[in-house]
Amino acid sequence: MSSEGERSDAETTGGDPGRGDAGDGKFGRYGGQYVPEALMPAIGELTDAYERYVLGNEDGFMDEFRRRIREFGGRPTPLQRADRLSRRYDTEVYLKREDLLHGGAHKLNNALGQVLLAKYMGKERIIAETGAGQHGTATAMAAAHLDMPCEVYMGERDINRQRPNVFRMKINGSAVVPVTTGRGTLKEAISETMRDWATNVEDTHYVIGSVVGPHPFPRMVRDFQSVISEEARRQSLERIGRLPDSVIACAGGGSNTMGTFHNFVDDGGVDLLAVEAGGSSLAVDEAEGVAPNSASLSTGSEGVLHGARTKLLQDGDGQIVESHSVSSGLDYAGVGPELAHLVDEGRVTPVNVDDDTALEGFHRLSQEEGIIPALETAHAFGYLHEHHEELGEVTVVNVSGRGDKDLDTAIEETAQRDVPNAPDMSMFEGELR
Amino acid sequence: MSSEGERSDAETTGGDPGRGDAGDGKFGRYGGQYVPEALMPAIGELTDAYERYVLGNEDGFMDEFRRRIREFGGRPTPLQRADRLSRRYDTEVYLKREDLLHGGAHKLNNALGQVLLAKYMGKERIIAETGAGQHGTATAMAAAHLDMPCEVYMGERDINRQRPNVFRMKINGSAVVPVTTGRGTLKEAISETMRDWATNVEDTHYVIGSVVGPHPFPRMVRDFQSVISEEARRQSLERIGRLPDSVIACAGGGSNTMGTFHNFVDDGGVDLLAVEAGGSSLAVDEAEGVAPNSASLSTGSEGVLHGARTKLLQDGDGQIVESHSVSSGLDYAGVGPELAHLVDEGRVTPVNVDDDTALEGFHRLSQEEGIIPALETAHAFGYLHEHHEELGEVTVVNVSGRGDKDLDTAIEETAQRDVPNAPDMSMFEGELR
Amino acid sequence: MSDGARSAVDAAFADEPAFVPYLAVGDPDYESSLAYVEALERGGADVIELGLPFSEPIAEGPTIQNAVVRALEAGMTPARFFEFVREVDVDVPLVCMTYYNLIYQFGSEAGPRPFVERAAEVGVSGFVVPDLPAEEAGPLRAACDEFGLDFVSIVAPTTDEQRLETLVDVSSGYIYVQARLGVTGASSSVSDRTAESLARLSGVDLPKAVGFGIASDEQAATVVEAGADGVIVGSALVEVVADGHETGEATGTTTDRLEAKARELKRGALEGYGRRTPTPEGTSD
Amino acid sequence: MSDGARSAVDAAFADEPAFVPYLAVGDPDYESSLAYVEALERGGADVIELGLPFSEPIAEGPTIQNAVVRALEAGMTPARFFEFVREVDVDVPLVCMTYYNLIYQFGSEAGPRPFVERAAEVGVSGFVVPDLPAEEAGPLRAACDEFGLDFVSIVAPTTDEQRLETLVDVSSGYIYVQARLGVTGASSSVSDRTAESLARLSGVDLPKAVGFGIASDEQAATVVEAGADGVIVGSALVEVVADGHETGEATGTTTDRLEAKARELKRGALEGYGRRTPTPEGTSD
Ligand SMILES: Cc1ncc(COP(=O)(O)O)c(C=O)c1O
Ligand SMILES: Cc1ncc(COP(=O)(O)O)c(C=O)c1O
Repeated sequence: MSSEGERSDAETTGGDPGRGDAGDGKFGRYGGQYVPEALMPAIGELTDAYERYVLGNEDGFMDEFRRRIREFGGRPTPLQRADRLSRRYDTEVYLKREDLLHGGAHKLNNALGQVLLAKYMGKERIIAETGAGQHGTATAMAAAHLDMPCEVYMGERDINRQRPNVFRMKINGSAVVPVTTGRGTLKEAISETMRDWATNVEDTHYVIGSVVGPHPFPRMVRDFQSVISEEARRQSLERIGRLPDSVIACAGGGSNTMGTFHNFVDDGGVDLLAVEAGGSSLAVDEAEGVAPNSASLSTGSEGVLHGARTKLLQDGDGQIVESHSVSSGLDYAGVGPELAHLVDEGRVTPVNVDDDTALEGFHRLSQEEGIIPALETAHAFGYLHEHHEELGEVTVVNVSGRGDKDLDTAIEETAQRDVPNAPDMSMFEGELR
Repeated sequence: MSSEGERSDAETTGGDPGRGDAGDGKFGRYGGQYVPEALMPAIGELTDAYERYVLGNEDGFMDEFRRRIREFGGRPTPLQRADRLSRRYDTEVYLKREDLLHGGAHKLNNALGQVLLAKYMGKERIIAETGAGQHGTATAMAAAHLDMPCEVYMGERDINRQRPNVFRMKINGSAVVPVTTGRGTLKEAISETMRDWATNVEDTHYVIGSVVGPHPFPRMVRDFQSVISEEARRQSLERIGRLPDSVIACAGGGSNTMGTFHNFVDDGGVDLLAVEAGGSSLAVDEAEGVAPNSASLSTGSEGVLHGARTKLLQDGDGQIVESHSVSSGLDYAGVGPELAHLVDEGRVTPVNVDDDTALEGFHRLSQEEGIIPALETAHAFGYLHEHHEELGEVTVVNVSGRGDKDLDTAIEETAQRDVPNAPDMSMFEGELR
Repeated sequence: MSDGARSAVDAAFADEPAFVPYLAVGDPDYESSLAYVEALERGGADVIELGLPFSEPIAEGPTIQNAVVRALEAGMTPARFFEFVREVDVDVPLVCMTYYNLIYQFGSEAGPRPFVERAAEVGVSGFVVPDLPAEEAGPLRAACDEFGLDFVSIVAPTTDEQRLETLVDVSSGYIYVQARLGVTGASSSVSDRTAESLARLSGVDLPKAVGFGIASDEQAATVVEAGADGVIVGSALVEVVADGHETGEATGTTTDRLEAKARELKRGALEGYGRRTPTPEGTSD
Repeated sequence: MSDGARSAVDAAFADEPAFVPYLAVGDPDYESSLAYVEALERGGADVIELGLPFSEPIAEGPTIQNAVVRALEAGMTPARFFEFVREVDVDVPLVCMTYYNLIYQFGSEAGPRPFVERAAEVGVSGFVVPDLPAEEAGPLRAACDEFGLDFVSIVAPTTDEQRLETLVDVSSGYIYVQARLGVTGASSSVSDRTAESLARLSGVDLPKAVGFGIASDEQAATVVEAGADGVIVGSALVEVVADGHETGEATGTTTDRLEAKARELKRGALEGYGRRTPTPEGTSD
């Protein structure tokens, strides 16, 4: 057998090329299980549990999940018409209000699902990584709710950018472990959590926070998050009597993105737009190993990171570069393999907006709709603003999270730029931390 | 006619002694309209609008309100079984999750209702007072949502205790006006907002944040808030197949309280418990004019404040004393007249817990249920902890709001005391603002 | 209102436009306050409004709010207020201006009667209660009737015809015509709405005194010229007290300045009267 | 694995227990690193694992992580790594330890082939890739076969019988027996699980080298006594380099200490071999 043949077999095919629903953990050329051998049995065990409990509803797992995400989480979240944005853009804009989920972001859908699964699997300890702190707080809440000890790894820099979320995790009874390697952001926190997992894999479940990592995480996280599009699709039909022309979601790892898109993938007439963080520029500084953006779908290339083959921000050698975004939660050099695949297939359109436009979007939604979005979410509204004319008659935007965690950052970042619609914060001049 | 007779006529009777549903603004001996003449026409106009739009659903007002509070606000909020508390207390504990309402507290029910009403009335400007900042943020959100300019008065001390909420209001496009008189808390903010209203009454609506103030505010705010008990009662029947034995809500002005109690008032078998802030002590220091608590139902006496006759914290002369509570939102010397009346009637039982017990309740709900409550709400859980044996088989507790706004305060106040279940915050030693 | 015999307060407006100054009693302390109130009489006061400080003065602007805080901090109470009224050496009628809760709480029996009784004993002639609209005034009005005191109502620019009637019905002594919307406080111009209000009240057989924002002789003159039977001045006088207090001025000096300011305002009122068209309409009877 | 002829790597385990040291190439700089690797051979190395630094070393503990950061900051790249292998003056087989993305990205054609081809050219004998489990190893294994390099698999304490088979199937050179769970890093005791793993592998016709946490001669001895054919030591050696770097020690001095440490470990391995029960089971054929 020629090695060439074998390479292209194993590395570029496999899986259902359409929606990646096959069980082998591949989405076209992406996905897989690139993890240390020590983790493989745990991943096998998890895959088994995923298939039985999540896909097979064994022991009524999914019933319990759905009940808890409804009662504890506050589902369904509304699909709200954005009156003022609809007027401004002369198009129907609807908001899927994941910001109303307990904890303030879509992250709980996944965190609750995984912590519950860990319980069904008999695990005794939860670990998680977090960037913006949203996945960490969601996991801490779910762990408290389900009585599981929990430790959350978080980059030191993110700890400083997202202090309220750090407080919340600690108040919920979780330990927060600062990660000081590298630049101290999400990428390093993931590596560190993998190390913990490799050490304590027998009694510990690692709750990955997005549709990334080795199989079965990308599929499993997507399945927990797909309740977003399940509801949004039904609500569209009920509320508007039709499907939207466009669905927009921001994309970091891509979990709110996949959750918002999943049930629309088969609806060919619905455009799916994944808005990445354009940061300050789309260029990569190879010498410094820095990409001043987090737009791996738009500008990245294929590679292997954190357990999966996917699109990455890397230099020519394959070293992962430091990503950047004004929003911690998008500040990641990779993206979920299924999303990378859907982009390659042309089903999802990757777009991006820069930090400035995201801040404008942040202030616009706050002032015009009375909803302060997370800075991650704000990217979707930055895109809506710039491209509303191309979106057709009805657009659904996923409000992936609320901005309470971002108040200080948003104010500081706004003060450093010329944001046309910035509010007057003069009352606090010189007083910001 | 003897003056004696006239006094007792006008001052101690009137209204429906049962539920205070009469249109004269009296609840037994409480209520009324004790405001400057300049405001009387506006109050008349408001009463008229309340009767037409709210009670009469004219122009479909209530339909629009209900649609908006559903889509924008996220109603219905869940009634969730608290598994770990139920186990701990060996009784069924259910949580009414108002913390999941947009903005993070029940306050939006009222704020959205009033801002919408102001729009129907043709008003052009919204003003509001705020203590914890929750009513201010709710009003700012509603004003942004409905495109109304908004100014919020807030005591300087509260501004410092609740900075995140100040940021939120400003980011939502509202102006925040610091009130420097007195101790700079809610009481002074209300006085100052009344002054603004007296000046700008013709084009301005004053969105009062609780079931206080002159008629029609106590009834109107209660009506907007009573969606809480409308849902909770229905959810109890659906979820548990019966009504609860006890319903618990914290009480500051009493809006979440009345909202949670209203539809249970006629259910004689349901105990209604209003938990006030016991602060550091129930005693009043007359010389200093300070009550180190906010327990006006438990320890106050009849008097007239901010437009209504009700129970107050006052000295022997009738001067209002400075109240205190670890939670800004309960830190008020008065209480809604209807609640005072229901207490006199024996229908509502006033109880209280002190600051320490509230902090314990705060940490308990956070750690055991994964819900960080507002410090106001935490009082209800402090009471639940201390009196769970007396509550019967099924208890519903209203989670009036989430604690994101209180993180700094809770951590600081916890550090100053010996709270048995305080989390380890050592990672932040010496770093707190 | 009681027909027939007019009260001492009402009578004070009979001959010429009355000057009705206001001070917060006990600001900045009891003794100085006595001297200040007496200075007002020397300066030409026809009726004096004595403010009994309440902790939540919702109808006052910053100037009077601060005065209230000073007075409360210096120990002013209803009991001390009554002592003050008994002790102060003035001959003009004294009207007590305060908020309803203090009236309601006084004495062992709940309700306004004990307060009114005591006020009558010490020589108070009437009441202005800014947070007590006509609808809620029944009990206080009844007690006033019982003890022969006046109940002065405030008419606001927003008061409509219908309310005007109710209001006038429960009033005696004089009608307090609020010159503009808002709270108390000196301002630089007299609102157009003052004239409107006076016109609407022209048929009412009670003196009309205009207050809120009158700070100078010229403003006093304008108001009287427009038909007012009197001018009520509070903040402009309280400012003199506040100035004196803040600069550490001797009480005597402040007293003199207060008397001078009062004189200026009274003179303004008289000038305005002189400027009226031949048949002045505002003077009653 | 290829049957028949055994590779140079495999052969290095033939006579006595092998000492397999690891260093991150380019730590703290290219030149020093050359000297350090050469010192390992002098110290008794039978095979040397050369770490090609990757920015996300998820299987490494803090000691090696820091080494990787130092090496990257000093400019280490795959191209420089290949130069290094060509330049370093040692005779024992060299195994490249790195993460899959670097292997995958190298060269103009995507996939591992160009990297393996170049590695073969410069004299690399095999690969250890911690983030490449057997399931994903096909393409790399194929390239190794093509260019005659070994592919070393890691067996973890958690590896079950079934996986063990798959794993052994794709392996050549030696089996890397992970002594305990967790990441690389020196530790003070050798886990019971090491013995278990060795027992499970006893039937496998490949040398078993134990690594993760071996830091002293005594630990090396224990492991070999338990049946290991070799000991892999990384962090304990990297610590010598780190110490030297942090204290500003002369490269020569660090080189000497490194050689001494290597000697200690090799001696330990030999001692453990001597302690074995008469018929040692672990040595293959
Ligand atoms: C509110 C919010 N939106 C989006 C994201 C990005 O993650 P994902 O792309 O997985 O949805 C985050 C991550 O923290 C987040 O907090
Ligand atoms: C969360 C929360 N609960 C309760 C209260 C007390 O107000 P009320 O008694 O009107 O519900 C407040 C007031 O700010 C609040 O923010």
